[in-house]
Amino acid sequence: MEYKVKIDAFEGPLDLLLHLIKTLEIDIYDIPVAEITDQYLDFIHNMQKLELNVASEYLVMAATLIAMKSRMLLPKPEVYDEAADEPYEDPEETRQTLMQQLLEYRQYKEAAQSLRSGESERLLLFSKQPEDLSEFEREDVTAIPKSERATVHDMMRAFQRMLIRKKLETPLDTKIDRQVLPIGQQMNRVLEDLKRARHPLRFDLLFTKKDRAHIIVTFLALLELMKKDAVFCEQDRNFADIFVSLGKGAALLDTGENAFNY
Amino acid sequence: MTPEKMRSIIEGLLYLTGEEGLLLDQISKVLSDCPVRDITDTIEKMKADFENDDACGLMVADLPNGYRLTTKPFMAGYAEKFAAIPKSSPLSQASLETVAIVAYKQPVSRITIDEIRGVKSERALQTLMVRGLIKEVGRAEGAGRAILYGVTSTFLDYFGLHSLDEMPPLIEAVKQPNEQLDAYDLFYDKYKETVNNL
Amino acid sequence: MTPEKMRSIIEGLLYLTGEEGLLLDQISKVLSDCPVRDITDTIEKMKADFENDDACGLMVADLPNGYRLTTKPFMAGYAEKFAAIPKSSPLSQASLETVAIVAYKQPVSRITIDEIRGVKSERALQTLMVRGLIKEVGRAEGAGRAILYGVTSTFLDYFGLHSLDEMPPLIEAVKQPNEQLDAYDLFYDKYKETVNNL
Repeated sequence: MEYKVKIDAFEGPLDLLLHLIKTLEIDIYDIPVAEITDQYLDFIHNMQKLELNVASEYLVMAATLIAMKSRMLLPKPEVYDEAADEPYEDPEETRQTLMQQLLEYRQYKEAAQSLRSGESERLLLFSKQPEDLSEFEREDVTAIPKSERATVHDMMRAFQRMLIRKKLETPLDTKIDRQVLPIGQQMNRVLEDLKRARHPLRFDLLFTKKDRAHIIVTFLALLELMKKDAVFCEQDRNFADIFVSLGKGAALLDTGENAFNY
Repeated sequence: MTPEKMRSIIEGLLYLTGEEGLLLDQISKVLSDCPVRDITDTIEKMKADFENDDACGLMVADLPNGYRLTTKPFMAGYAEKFAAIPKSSPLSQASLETVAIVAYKQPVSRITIDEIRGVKSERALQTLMVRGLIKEVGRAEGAGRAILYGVTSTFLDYFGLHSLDEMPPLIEAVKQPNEQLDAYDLFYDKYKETVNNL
Repeated sequence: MTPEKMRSIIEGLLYLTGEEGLLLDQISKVLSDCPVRDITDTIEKMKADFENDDACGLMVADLPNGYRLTTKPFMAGYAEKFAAIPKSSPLSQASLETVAIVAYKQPVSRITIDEIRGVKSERALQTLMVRGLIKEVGRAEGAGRAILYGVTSTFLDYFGLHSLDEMPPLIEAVKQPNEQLDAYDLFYDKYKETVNNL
C-alpha cells in the first residue's frame, strides 16, 4: 500500500481505520483483525519514520488493536479469573465494539459531508445589512421573557461582526497586505540561508520574525521545499532540535524571482 | 389589494430586512388582510421570476419559516468585496463532524462527542460556540454536571436547511440488537422534540 | 458581457451596498471591461423599469456620483407596520453593537461610537435610550459639550449580569473568538491540503 496520505489528513484513529477499510475493500461488518492491525501499525510506523507527530489517540488505538490481535491467537481460558489484575477481555467483544464505533462514526462523517455541500452553497449567497427600523419599535425590554432576550454572547457576536465588517470595508488594502510575503519568496529565502550557511540550520533559526503571518508562511514554505526534495529535516530523537539541510532537489529548483507563483 | 401591490410590498420588506430575513408570520402581520396562501403563492412566483430573469442579480432564498433576499450564486465573486455582512471561512472538518453529531444527538455532552469521533473535540466545540452554531442547552445529571450542547437556528441558516427534518436520516443503525433500534427511536423522538422547539 | 449580465451584476451590487449606495466609480472598477457609458445607460434603463413596474417595491435613487437602491415612497407605511411587530430577538445588530460599545467605553459620546462603528449610530442610541438600556451620564468638556452615554441597571438586568465586571474583558473580546479560531482553522486546512498533496 502506498502512503500518499499523511496522518494529518485524518480526523483521528477511527477516521484512519475507515480509510484503511475502504482502500483495502474490507467488509466493515466482518473486520479481519490481524490484517487491519498490521496495516494500521504499518501506517503509524511510516508516519513516525517521516517524523510526523503522531497524536496519542492513534497510539492508544494501536495498543487496542495489538491486544485484540494477540488475544485472538490465544485459546479462550476455560475458567475466568475474576480476581485477576486484568480480567479477560473477549477479543470478539472488542471487535464488535470497534465495529459499532466505526459504524457510528461513519454515519456522522457522511452526515458531515452532506452538511459540507449545504455550506458551500450557502456561502455563495450574500445579503445586505438590515435597515435600522428601531425608531418604529415600541417595547419595554424588561417585559420581554428571559428566554427571548439577547444574551451577552449575542452582544459579543454583534461586536465581533462589526469589527470584521469594518475590516472588510477596505478590501483592496487587505488584499495587498496579504501578498506582502508570498510562499515562493520565503522558499527562496530559506534556500539562500541554507546555501550561505553551508551546513544544516536549526529549524527555529529559520523563523526570523515572530509575527503570525511570517511564521505560517515560513512553515508552509518549508513543507513545500520538503515536498520538492529541496530540503530535508533530521531529528536525533523525540524533542531534540530539528535540523534542516539542503536536499538533492535544491540544485534543480528554479529560484528565479517569480519561480513560485503562489 | 392587487397581486402587484402585494408583491411590491413583500419585495420592499425583503430589501429592508436583508441578511436578517423575513418570517412568513411577519409578512402576514403587515399584510393582515391577505390570505397566507396568496402570500406564499406570490413569493413562489417571485422566486421563479427572479431565477428565470438573467437581468436580475437577486434571488429569494428560503429560511426556516421565512425568506431572505440574497445575490445569486454567480455574484459571489463580485459580492465578496461589497457585502456588509462578513462571510466566514468554511468550517474545518473537525468542526463539521462535531456539529453533525450535535445536530443528531442533541442534547449531547463533550465526552459523548469525543467518544464518537475518537479524538478530543474541545476546540471544535469552542469554534462552533463562537460562530453561534451550537449553544449550551442544559447540564447532564450526575457527578460532573457536564454541559450539554444543541444546535441553534443559526445552524439551520448556515447550512441552508429549513428544519432539522431536512437532515439526511442516520440510517446505518448498527445491524442486530433490538436494544439499539429502540435507543434509536427514542433518540429520534427526542430529536424531533428538540427540532420542534427550535 | 451581455447587457443582461451587466444589469444583474449592478443590481446585485446595489442591493449589497443598500442605503450606503454605490459610486459609479466602484461599479466601473468591477465591470472594468464595460464602457462607463454602457453602465450609466443600463442604470437609467433599470431606474425606468423599476419605476414603471407596479410589482416592484424598489427604486434606484441618484447620489452624487452614484446610486442607491431604496424602497419606493409608498412603502413607508408598511415599513412602520413591520417595525411595530414585537420581535422575539428584540435588539437589532446595530443596537447590540452600540450597546456593547457604550458598556465598554462609557462615558462615551455619539461621535466616538460613530467612529468605532463606521456608521451613524443616532437611531440605535435613540432606541437604546427609549428602552432604558443606556442613559446620559454627563457632558464632554470643550466646545460641543457632547452628551456622554453610559449603561443603566436595566442593562445589567436585561443581559443577566450582576455587574459590569462580568462582561468579557475587551482585549480578549476583540482578539479571541472568530478571527483567531478561524485563522487557526484556515491555516490548519491549508496545511492539510499541502500535506495531502505531498
